[in-house]
Amino acid sequence: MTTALDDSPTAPVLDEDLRTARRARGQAILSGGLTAALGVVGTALGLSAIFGEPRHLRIGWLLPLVGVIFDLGPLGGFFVAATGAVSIAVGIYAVGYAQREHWARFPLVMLPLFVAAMLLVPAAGSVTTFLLAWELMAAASLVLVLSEHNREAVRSAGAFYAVMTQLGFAAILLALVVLSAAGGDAFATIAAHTGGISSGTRTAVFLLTLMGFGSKAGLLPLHAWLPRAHPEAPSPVSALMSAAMVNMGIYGFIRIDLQILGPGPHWWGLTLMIFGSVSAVFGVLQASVSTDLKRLLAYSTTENMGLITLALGTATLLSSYGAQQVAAMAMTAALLLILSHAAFKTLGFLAAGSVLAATGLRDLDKLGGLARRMPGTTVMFGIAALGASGLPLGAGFVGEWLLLQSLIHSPHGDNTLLALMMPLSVGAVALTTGLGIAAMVKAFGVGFLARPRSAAAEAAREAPASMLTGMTLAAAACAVFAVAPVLFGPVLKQVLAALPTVGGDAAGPALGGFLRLPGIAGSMAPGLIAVALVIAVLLALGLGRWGARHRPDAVVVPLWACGADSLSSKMQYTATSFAEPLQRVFDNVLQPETDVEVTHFAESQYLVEKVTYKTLLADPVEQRLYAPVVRAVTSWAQWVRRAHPGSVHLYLAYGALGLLIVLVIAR
Amino acid sequence: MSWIGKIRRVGRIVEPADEAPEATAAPPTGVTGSLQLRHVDCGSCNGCELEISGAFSSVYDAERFGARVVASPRHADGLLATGVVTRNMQQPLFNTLNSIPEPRVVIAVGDCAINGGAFAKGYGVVGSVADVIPVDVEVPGCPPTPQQIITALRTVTGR
Amino acid sequence: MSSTTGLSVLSVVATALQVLAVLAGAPLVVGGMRQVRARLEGRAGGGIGQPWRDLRKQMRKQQITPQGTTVVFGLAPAVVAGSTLLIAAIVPLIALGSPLDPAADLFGVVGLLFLGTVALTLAGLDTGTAFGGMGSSREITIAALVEPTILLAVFALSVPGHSANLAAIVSATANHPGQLVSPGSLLAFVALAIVVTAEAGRLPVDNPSTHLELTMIHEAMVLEYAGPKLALVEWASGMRLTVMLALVANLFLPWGIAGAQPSVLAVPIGLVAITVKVAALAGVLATCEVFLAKLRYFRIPELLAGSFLLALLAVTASYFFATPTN
Amino acid sequence: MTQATYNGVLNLAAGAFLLAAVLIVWRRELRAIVVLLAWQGIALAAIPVTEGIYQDDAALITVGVVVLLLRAVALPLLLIRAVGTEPQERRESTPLVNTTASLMITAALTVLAYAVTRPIIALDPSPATRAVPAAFAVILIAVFVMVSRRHAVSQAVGFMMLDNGIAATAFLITAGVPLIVELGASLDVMFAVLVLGLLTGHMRRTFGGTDLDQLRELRG
Repeated sequence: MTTALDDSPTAPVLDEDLRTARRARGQAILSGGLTAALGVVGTALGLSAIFGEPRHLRIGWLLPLVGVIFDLGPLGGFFVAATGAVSIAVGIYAVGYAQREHWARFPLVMLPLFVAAMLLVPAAGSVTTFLLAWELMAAASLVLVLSEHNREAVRSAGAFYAVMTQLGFAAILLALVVLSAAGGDAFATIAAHTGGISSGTRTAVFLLTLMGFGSKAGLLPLHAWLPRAHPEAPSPVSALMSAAMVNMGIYGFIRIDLQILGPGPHWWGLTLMIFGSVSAVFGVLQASVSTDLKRLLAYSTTENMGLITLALGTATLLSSYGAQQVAAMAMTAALLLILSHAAFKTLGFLAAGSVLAATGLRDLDKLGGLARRMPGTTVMFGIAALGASGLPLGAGFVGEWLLLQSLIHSPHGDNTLLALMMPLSVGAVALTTGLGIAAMVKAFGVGFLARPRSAAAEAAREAPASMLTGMTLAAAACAVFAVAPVLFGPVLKQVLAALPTVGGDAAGPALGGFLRLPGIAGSMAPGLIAVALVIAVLLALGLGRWGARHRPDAVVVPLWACGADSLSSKMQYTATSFAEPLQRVFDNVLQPETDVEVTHFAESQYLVEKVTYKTLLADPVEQRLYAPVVRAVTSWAQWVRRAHPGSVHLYLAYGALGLLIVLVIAR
Repeated sequence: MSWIGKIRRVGRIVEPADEAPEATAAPPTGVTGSLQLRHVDCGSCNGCELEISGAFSSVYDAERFGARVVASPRHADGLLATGVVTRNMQQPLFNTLNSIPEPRVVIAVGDCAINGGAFAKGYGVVGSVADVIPVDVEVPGCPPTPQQIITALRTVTGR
Repeated sequence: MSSTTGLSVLSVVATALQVLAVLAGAPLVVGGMRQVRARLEGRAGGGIGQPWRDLRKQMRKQQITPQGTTVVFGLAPAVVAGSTLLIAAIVPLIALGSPLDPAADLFGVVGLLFLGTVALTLAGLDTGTAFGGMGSSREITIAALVEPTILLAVFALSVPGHSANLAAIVSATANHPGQLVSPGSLLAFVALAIVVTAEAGRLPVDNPSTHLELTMIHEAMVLEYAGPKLALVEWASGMRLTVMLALVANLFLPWGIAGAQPSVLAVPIGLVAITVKVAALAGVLATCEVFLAKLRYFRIPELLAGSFLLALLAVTASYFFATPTN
Repeated sequence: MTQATYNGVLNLAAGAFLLAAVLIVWRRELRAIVVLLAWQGIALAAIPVTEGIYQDDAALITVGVVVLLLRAVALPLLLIRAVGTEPQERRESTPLVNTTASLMITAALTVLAYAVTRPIIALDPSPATRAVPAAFAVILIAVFVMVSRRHAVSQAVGFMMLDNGIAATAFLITAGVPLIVELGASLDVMFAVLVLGLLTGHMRRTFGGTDLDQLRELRG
């Protein structure tokens, strides 16, 4: 970590600068270290809650009437541990990042606060505490998103995020108030009295939580804030939001709808499955055509949250049909996907962050050639991309494999609903994987390989050691998920046991060295595949040595330019051109706005002076759904504005009027 | 489908192969019967191109002797040059040759490629292929017949 | 089920034999298909051994590294070949009980296949040439659209055997040949045939013998490869084709394959059987290709959508036609 | 004929029946579409013949043979003649829905058919009724073809697919309809095709093409 100062970009010249630099370094180390320390504490607490007995903590004085109740069970512990693990990597990374980007004091203070708030949410044991922690988390993240508020894009993204997160919070507030009205304040008491909750209340709570938690998890159609806010936030914050905060939405689903209110009726599972698969396909489609590195990652978050929700829905649906064993499989898939997504998304955003710090670029069309200039970061992003694409040796593979297995092994019997849902879901998952591969190949191949497409990318420098260290931790986690998910077997077992309503009491899949499915002749061994693949590749390299003694000496030659002297880097495929076929194939869904305009020379219309090709890929859902709402709200606000002429007396009169009305009513 | 009947009726239309000529140049890598060629038109009148395409057509079928025309010089081990070398094609000819991995042969097809032919005194002409790059095999004729081209190729493939 | 069988020496031998057979046979399959085509065009053809000659020749040529390429470009051929070899070791071609069979089911095999594809597309991008990027973009688009069909077909195949493990599927088909004439498996077969041609880069999706860069898909990615690396790429693509053909053959016509505990006689029989099946399938494929022209690139999604539809029908059919009698 | 082979052949016939419909949606060349229709007719005829052999019922077999003659030979020949007299446009140039989308719609329709016919299967789960969804799917697909195609010939094909589907459903649910009913049905289809043939001929003489959109011009 000490090497961070050596290549911190501000080379101290005057001792004034020296002092400021030293102060900046101190603050960065303090903030990042605090974040990482919180992460360590969180991980330890979470693991102890998973394996030890649940922990209770009641602080009466902190909040009038109800007090603050913390109640950390295996489920909460799981999420606390995941969040903590993410925070460790991010904290270490932030030490270097904050110095390189000259963070102000404010974000430095808010970063640990944000982590603390996120750790509190799953630990909350009562409705009030939950809402308190939730709002704290939302506020802290909002402030952090706005930390580069001098850019216009950041401000608009912040506004978007503020509105949507508050609306979501309103929905959750309503849902939980209804719930506590029916069952009490503490989650434990509610869970004890679920019998007394009417089906109408259950439905209301489910729909409201679907809105609230869905918007936090970035599910369609409430995802719109995510691809705006996550890219605009500073990269460590993006990593925290995209890898940890979105999980809180999933946690809400599991805790409220699956654990407390479950097992829900069929249509709960069906709704979750539909929302999940639609979000997954839409998210990955947007990711595969977006040319902004961080936006691409953000959309891939929507995709993965969709897959997780699909797995949750499958578990709910199957357990509502009594297929507990397969439901347990689906639930395990969901949990594994949550963990692996946290790992590779952290890594992805951190790597994107160090690219941003080194080049100031997020636009893939201008990047390229980083593999030679930032080898460490390139390897890190490669690991993340492999994990996100759900291929073997990638972190996401095992989870998606389990999800597919649970889908194809659902006992349909003579049930039309299952017999229709499962094939369609498999199709959705498959399309998601395919497009995810395309998106990640684009991000890695165009962004990091080939030759630089701009001077900034040409001048890129490797990230400092602290940033690399943070990324290495996340990369190690990715490797574990890819090769030895068996290490997480006990954890998943414990968490699953805490979810009896979704097949927790049935025997889940056995995560041994061989990942076996109970009752089905289905098994897989990621570790063995990895080893065998390495051996096979070495074998292939050996094949390549055949006839080597006849060869002339190897040479390095310029690229084949079809006879011309040299290829300029402008002749390469860019991200836009790479994704163009996909954009054309899916243009009914994406609805791109492209226009080509050709300007001729004045002398003759046969001589073309220049050709401009513009293409705009806006989020169609946003265009169709949000624009009208926003317009309506603005016009209404315009109307209300007329009541604000700015005269203090009038305002006082308003106040008095209000008071009178209240008195009259409350008489 | 009427095509199947046509295929059956036409049968084999390839000319019978006469016995292999003695190899002038040893096959580039010591492996007989495999020669990938990259064709470069240095400034030809396209007569030789017609005959070359004839040599690879169904009737003469140079592929049965292991010769094949490929798209990229990286895949090739022979350069098939036709026509006089014009000024604009001199550098491309160099570049193409240099991007063919060793060992490689250069085959000059047609009188123009060998000695400039009818265009020798042209104003935009650098000279024959041999003036620009070393030539291993020459196929005289204006244009050479597919049979001649195939015979020349067989001296290289040794098949 | 094979996932519980202990290892027998002979099954290990059979697995090793599978890998060797794919290694040695892949160029012959390619050469055979070229030969069939040549004969149907009225030519004599270079003979079945031509690809082997080309391989030997390329292996003796100079190693060339284009300027600015990274290790990705250098390793990609080995990764493609390696993943294909691994698939050859996993799937039941000669005998059922491969020691690696429980390590990866059909989903895993598909994943490994795509791993190879991704490696080559990255290599194409790594060169930084226009054609390389073009080929990669086209290849990855097709791969993305192929994936749903493949997984749905896998689903359809896994319904009768109640498992996606290859040995289980194959043995289930071998035990109940009646399922072969069910609409489900027929539709699945057609769907798989289409996606295999697409994934192997054959007509009508891609023309393996084109010389025009602008019409290339797979070839465009490998334009910069030369000598030994090129040989490895060509070899690997041949092996991919061979393995896919052999897998399709055994999924739908599993006869002659040796059991999980093969006898000394069963292994050579299995070898002969798979050789005959692959040869027959390759011949049929080559014959069909003579009558086909390459599709326009943006008509390919129609083809793949059709195959996706067939796969979906296959699943629905195998769900609903599931007659308890067989 | 054993139970197993009966199942196999019947399922196969139903599958081929459905497959032909899908391919008709897929292809655009009119000639190919008509040929596929003939194949569908063969698959359709196979159903009563199989049942007839299985229940050794001569009448059913006769019905099957008649169906074969009409649906697989006569009607396609008529249509082929209609196509043959086409001057240039031998293919459905621009269907109202593009091929990819219509294939997806076909998938949705088929799944829908499977869903809605579950009760029928539940009534009497015999091999024959298990094949009903395929026949029903063909009906839906046929309607979709008639909706989405411009060309008069493909309209006719859609119409005949519709009738094929209805006939297949009838064969599968009731073990074979009376001969006379089937004959009546097939005959009026034949008349319909003849009328369509005349219509197309007239249209071609009037507009020089059989694109149904041009029928709009008939309005004064």
